[in-house]
Amino acid sequence: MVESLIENWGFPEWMAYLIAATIPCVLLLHVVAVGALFFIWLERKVSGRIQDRLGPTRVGGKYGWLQSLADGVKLISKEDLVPAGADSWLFRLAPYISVSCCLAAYLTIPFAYGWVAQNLDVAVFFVLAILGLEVFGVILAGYASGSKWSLLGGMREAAQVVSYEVPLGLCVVLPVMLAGSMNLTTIAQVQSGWFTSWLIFYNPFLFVTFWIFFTCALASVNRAPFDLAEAESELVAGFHTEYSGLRWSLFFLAEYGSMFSVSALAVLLFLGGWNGPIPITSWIGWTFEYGWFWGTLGNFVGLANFIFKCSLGIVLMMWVRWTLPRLRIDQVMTICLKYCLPLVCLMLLGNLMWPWIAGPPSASFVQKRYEAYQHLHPEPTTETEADEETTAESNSVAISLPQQVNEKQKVVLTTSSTTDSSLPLQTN
Amino acid sequence: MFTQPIGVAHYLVVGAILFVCGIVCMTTKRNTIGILMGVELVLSAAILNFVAFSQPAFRVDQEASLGIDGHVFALFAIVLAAAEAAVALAIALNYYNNHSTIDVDRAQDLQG
Amino acid sequence: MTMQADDPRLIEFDVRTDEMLVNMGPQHPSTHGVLRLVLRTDGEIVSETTPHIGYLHRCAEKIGENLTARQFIPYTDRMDYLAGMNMNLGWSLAVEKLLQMEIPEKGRHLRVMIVELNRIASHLLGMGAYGLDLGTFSPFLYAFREREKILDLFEAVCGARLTYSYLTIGGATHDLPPGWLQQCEAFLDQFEPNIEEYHTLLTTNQIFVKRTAGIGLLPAEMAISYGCTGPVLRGSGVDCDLRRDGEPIYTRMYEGYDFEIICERDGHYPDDYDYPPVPKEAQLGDCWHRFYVRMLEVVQSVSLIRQAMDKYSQTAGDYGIPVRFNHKLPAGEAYLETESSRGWMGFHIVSDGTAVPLRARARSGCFSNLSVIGEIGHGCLIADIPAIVGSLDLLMGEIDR
Amino acid sequence: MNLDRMLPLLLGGAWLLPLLAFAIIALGGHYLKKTSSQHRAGFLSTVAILGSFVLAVVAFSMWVSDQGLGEPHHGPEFERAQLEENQTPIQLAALAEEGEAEHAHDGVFSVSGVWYIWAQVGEQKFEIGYYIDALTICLFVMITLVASCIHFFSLGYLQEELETGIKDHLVATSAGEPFERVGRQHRFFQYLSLFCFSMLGLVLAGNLLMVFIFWELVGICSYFLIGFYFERKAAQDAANKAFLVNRIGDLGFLVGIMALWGVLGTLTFGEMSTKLAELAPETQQQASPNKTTIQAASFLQDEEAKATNDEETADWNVGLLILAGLGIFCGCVGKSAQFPLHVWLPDAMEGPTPVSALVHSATMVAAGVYLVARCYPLFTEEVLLVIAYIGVITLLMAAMMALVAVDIKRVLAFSTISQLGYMMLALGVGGWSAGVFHLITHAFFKSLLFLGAGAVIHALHHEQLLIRMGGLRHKMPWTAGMMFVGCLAIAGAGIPGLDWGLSGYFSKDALLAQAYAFAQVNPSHVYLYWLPLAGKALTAFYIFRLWYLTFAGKPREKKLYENAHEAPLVMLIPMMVLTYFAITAGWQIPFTPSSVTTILEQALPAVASFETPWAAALNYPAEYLSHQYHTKIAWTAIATAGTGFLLATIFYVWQGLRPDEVQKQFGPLFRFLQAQLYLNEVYHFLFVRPLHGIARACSWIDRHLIDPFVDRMAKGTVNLARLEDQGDRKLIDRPIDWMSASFYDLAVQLKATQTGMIRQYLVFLVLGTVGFFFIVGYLWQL
Amino acid sequence: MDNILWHSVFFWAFAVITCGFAVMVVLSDNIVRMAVALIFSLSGAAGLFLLAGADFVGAMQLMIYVGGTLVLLIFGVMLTAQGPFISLKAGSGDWIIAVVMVGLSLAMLLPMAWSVPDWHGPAMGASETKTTKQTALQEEAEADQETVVVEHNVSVTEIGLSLVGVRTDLNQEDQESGQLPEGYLLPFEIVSVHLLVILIGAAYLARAKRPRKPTKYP
Repeated sequence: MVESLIENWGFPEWMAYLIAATIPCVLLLHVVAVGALFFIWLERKVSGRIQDRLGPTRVGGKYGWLQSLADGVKLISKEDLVPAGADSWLFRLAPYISVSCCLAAYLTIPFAYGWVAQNLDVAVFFVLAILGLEVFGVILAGYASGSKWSLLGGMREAAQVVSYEVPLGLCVVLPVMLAGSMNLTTIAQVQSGWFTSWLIFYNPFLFVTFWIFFTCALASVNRAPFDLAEAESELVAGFHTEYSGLRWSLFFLAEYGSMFSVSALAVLLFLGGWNGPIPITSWIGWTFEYGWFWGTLGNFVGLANFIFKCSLGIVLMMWVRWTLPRLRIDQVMTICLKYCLPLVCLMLLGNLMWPWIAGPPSASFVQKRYEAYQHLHPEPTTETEADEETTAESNSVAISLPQQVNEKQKVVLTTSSTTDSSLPLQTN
Repeated sequence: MFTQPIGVAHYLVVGAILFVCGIVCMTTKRNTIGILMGVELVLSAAILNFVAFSQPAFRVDQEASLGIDGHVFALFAIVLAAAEAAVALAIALNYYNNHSTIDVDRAQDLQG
Repeated sequence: MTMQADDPRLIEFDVRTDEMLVNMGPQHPSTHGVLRLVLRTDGEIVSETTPHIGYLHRCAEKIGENLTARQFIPYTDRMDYLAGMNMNLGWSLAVEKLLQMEIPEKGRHLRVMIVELNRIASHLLGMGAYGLDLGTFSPFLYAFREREKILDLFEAVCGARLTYSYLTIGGATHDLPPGWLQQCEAFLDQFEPNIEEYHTLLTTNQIFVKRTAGIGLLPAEMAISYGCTGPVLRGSGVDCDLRRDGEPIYTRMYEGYDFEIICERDGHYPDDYDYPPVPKEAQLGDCWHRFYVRMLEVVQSVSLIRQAMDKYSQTAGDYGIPVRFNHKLPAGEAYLETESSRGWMGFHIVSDGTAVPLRARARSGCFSNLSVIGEIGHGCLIADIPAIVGSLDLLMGEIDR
Repeated sequence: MNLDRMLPLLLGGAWLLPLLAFAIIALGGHYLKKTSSQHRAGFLSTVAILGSFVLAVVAFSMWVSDQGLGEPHHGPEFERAQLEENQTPIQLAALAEEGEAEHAHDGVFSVSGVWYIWAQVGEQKFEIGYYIDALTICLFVMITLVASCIHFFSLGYLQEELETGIKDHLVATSAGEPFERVGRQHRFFQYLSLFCFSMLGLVLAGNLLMVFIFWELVGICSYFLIGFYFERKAAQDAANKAFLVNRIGDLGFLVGIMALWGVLGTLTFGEMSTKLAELAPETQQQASPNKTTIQAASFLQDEEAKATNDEETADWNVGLLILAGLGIFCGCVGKSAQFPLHVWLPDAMEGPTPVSALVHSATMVAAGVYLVARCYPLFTEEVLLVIAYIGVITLLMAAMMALVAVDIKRVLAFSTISQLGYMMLALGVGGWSAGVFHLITHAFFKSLLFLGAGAVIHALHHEQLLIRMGGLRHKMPWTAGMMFVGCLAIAGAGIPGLDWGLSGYFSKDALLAQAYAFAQVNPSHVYLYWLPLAGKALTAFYIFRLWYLTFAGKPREKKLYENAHEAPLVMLIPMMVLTYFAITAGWQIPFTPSSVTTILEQALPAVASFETPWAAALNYPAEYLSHQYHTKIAWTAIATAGTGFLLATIFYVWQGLRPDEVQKQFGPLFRFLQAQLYLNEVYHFLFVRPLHGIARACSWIDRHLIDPFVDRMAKGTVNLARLEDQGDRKLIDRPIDWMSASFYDLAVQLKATQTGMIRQYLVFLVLGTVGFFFIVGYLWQL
Repeated sequence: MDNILWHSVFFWAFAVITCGFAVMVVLSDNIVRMAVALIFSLSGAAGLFLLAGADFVGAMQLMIYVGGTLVLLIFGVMLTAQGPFISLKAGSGDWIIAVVMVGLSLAMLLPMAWSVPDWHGPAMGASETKTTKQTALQEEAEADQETVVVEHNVSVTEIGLSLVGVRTDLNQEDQESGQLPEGYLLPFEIVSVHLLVILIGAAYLARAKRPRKPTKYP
């Protein structure tokens, strides 16, 4: 992207970088904001349907689709008061921490092949880390608003974080293990083709892991049975009792944003990312082999797939929210620590044993993985010979991924001394 | 300032400042948790230096950089710092539990 | 009830945090009406609960001393505003007892029908609110859907949806409108299958069971000693229902009706209702059982209404013409208790011969039910308090009067 | 029947039964000691000794059936003897040599063996063994017989010991009235059984060491028995005296044993004779019993055949042998109360009479004689001569003392000493079988006399003085009669013509005959015949004096006489048994030519006496040579005995001579004899006083020389210690204290830095590191 | 103006954040404010790591350090910061010592940091330096530059493999010759066991002290 900018539009280098950085940010921001609005409306509709009622109908047209806009306007107009006993500085800061963390998580999520803000090697790990930070916002809000109820809410949030983060982290390990790298793009590429190649159907362990991942994700987003932090019936409204107006809406935005990012992560890891159930794009040739234009077309289809799956995930969350009663804090902790964690460990073990049970992975899968890896680390030959004397002929990139590394086989591990981690965003 | 490339020295300066802040925090704060924060600062300064030394692009002769060793050391440092914080906090809470005070100066029992 | 050491739910507090006095204040969303609970908590664990009442006091009884018997009926409505009909019945029966007045049989069947309908409505709202306390919003809406239909029926009968003051001394203000029975019949027919839905929604819902089973355990002897009545008492396994063991003037209403008191006798409930089995975590006297008794009473009331409708339609005679407003009360006093949806509603009238009673006192079932909260409301988590309060099905109107 | 197996068993059994009785009584504890059941102890020990007697008799019968009763030894030599009846002594000596040369006697038959080796040093084994020959068998029978009779007698005699609350008039308590004590008959029988065991053991012993052990045991038993009434002062002194004097004798015995062991290298009897033969190989060892002289000359003039060193050892051996002989005899002197060491026996009469009867007449005192008999081959001529002379002196001295003794038991004691003198004389002059035969007969009639005296004392309630008795024959006819037989026996009454007499007659006659033969052969020692003859007269006199004073005449003390009564049957029966043996001991066994003497002769040892340079050649006539003088001697003996008898009757029956007048005439002699030749005082003067003197000297040295020296040494060390303490305190402690104090102060100052405030520590830490870096950083370049 | 190096820009930005909040931690009295400042400071440090090309370490810092340790600290603050302990004022004497210490140590550290010329920055001669942000294509543009900065960024797989013991980043010969150490398998195992022990210890220290006999209510 940067080079094309420099060449086509003749921007100075630093300007080019600046633009190249801002475009993804703006795009992502829109995705989150619009997504939040849409999903708020969707939630009202879905809960209405669940509760045998219509949900918003009158506001803005046929299906009350402007309802969330109305809410937004209401919230903006509301008075933004800071309670007396509150620690004003922290009180104001808390919502911004939450929102920023939630938005930061989108940095490494690929919406389609190549459409990713920063194709980090440690993408999955990065998303988890950022999700972990979000809890600070809630805790600070809970503490800063001075009232006992909000402090209790904050503490519950902290307790909940401690309990869900471990199983969540472990669930993520399984697909990463199979895909061979933490880069989300690679993981998605590995799942291309029929929906059977999705990792969720790869082996039964992964299927169960998906549902555990989903439960822990629910807990991390404070939704439904795990929404202890802002349990109306007990703690009035938990940590955001004292918030009103725009600050409260920021929290709301953060909640929906992280809801979307979590389901995006789920989709990418388990449900094949932007690959549709049926590989139509490859059939009709909309892939990058046939050129950049067709590739982008294929990407659009992928984007649609991705968005649709994420929204399915969110609907699933809503559905769970409006049916199940809330769990108690100790029950939440027992579920996460005493049930999910051991189960995930078992699944991890199962997954490790899978090649032993059901034989080595299918050739196509290995081929896809190899290709995906290639994309990340292009052959040195195509790369400009930066440094002759270092790349001895004998080096050949034949890394067989760690999973297959076992003592018995003598692994010839050679690597090119020069690898470039930056994504060949601008291949061709 | 923004045009000059960054070298290891810059990182060392930041590391030094962090280190000094950590030391001062440890010596001046009377709250045990405050002291723990000081410790965290000092440790992060150390890790910063590791990372700085491991990046070949920051120095003149590229080969002298620590390369992957720096990363691995930083990893180990982070992990152990976390563990250490856990133990330190456990001790602090125990002290608080038994003496119902978090003030370090009141913990003078082991004086000469 | 003290928490035994090996009770799994006993959360060992480790770091000695200070005790915190928290106000689950009058305007708390989960306290039905305006009950204020002062919780002494230590972290999440509640060590002591003290209820404060009186926020909804309208000194109805004092006013009762300046009104004649029939003029006092609307005030009884506003005591337990979810079961207004039962209150009217209670007051009117007390006065009739003072007057030694007998109302015709048709009136009695009418009263049974109306009262049981009102009981169903009250239980439905109790169930919905309880679901809300535990965090699910949907059951509340389902409950209101049914309750709306009943209120329509009542509207048809006495023109009001909440404060009816329909049953008065001597019978009812006016007879059932024609075609009402058919509407009621239709309601009952479509209501019965829905009960199955509520069970799946809440009673057997695993999270609901986890949140209520074994919580707020109220042993039978404590329930009796604190004077709990109604579903709370029956939830603890005490087989006592005024409709059967009450005073003759009241039980005569229910003569000829075959109904069995809903209570867990030696390990199982009366088996003429198809009801979901008791989960193994639930112990007798805990929140789950109280909730479960109310759900079964709804089914019982449906069968009672059906019988009442048949009897009403078969018996001839007037529906019990009410006495005049300034009807003179004989000197003396009378006290009568009736089985309202939330417990025994007792009315005590002292009159010196004039139309205006000297003293019109109401004894509320919810009041004694609430007094138990101090006993069973400690040693548990904050999240359990709403569950316990909800299970007691309190109504501040009746308590504060 | 094989003797080798049966004899040791039988005799061993007989020997151990009394020990068993002793053990049971001693360990029987309260069961036997209770006054009500004390009589059981008596029955037990009596049964035990009867058992031993039965076993001894069985053994004797087996011995006799196997070895026969032995014939008198005058066989072919006898005829030859008749031939040379009237030849001169020198021819007699020659005849002896030829006899000897002609046929070698086939050695003494004996059964010996070892039961248990209790110690072994090198190849020298100390064992418990037995050496049984005819002598042992006879002595066994004699001892068990006499002991049985005395056991029965003492059952009766110590009757009052059974009750409690016995008043002992001889012991005065502080308050003056007689001392009251509980009866202890069980203890008497306990010691009696122990005594019998040790006596039988002594006789049975297989080697000298074992003999010595039982020698000591016997001494202890006599100490216990003498000191039975240990409350009495006299009894205590007598017991001590007896024991001490015996010990002196035993000392000599021990020296003798050591010397003997030095010479022969072995102590067992069996091997001793063989070893003797080896020591004198070339001397024609006179195997035949009748020739005892060994040509010492040939032995001494060792021609060139022997190496020179053999020569010295030969002299040296003989000297040692003599010493051994004398040592052993010294033991016998002590035990059998011979001349120098006889003083304890008269005092030993303090013990109860049965003790005196058994221990101090028949057995223990005879042990000495038995020992001499057993070790006969060892004695050289000199030693035998010494034995003879000691015997003569003792018999004369004792006899004279017996004349003047007034206590009935003392008279008998002196008579025992003189009879022992006779036995030693017999052995001294080579009359082996005569001496031993006299030992046996003396045992019978002396124990009879003692039991009689016991019956008299018992009857007169512990009155022992002769001068207060008299005329008891009416009260105690049986006792009187039996004692008269005893007196006759001891006097040696008999009819030489018919060769019939009491046992004493035969034994004393053989004895005198041997003495006469010896005197004939060795004219220089003629006194060895005349003095015993005179003694015989004295014996007769004092024994009949005794009898007359007690039984004849009128009772001198009316009161005593009234309540005298005949002794009960349990006391009379044993006296009757003893009387029978006193009479028949000397007779020939009907239908056989043998008698007790022939049986004894089976055990005659082959004499191997050595010719020693000191003594002139002494000829020891063989015993059978002495038979020829038998009849002549008999008549002289009877004559002397008769004179003695007459003299006594004159004095006491016919009151011809009044004893008190005679006393006045022979006043000084009478007093001299009365006081036992002042020997006690002499000993006291010779031994006791010097000893006390030495003791005082030693204590003086100890007190005045050694103690001061030691005290001064102690004071010196104390002063030294004090000095050293001062030095330590001043020189060493002070500097060290100073150093520790200074360190302590330094530490206190340093302590101030430990404020306990963590934050200050941290400040120090940082400043320290920064300082360090500054120094390293900047000073480094300089 | 000449080319703005975004890398430097971001570096200074994050540096300012980190140091600024570090100073704020020192200066503020309220323990909760200190905690928040610490969070921002360490997040800034994580940013610096990313800028130094250590993606994995940066993510680890964010996740473990900020996400884990600081939540722990927040817990500690919440549990103890009741009433008087929220803001414990340190005596003025301490501040003076602190200032002296700061002066001294900075005076030592800073010159030391700048003492080694090698550390000042990449290829002194080159006007431009490559940062991880600039891709390989960039070099063609500056082909004329005499020294070419070979940008080497450590990828996660390499770190992962080295932890397991296979050093893919070093060329083969050195490894065979044995001078260079193999991977970090042993330290990796030791750290895992070490962690286990520490956490058990911490859990034990802070475990619930169950009252010997159950009181009427906890």
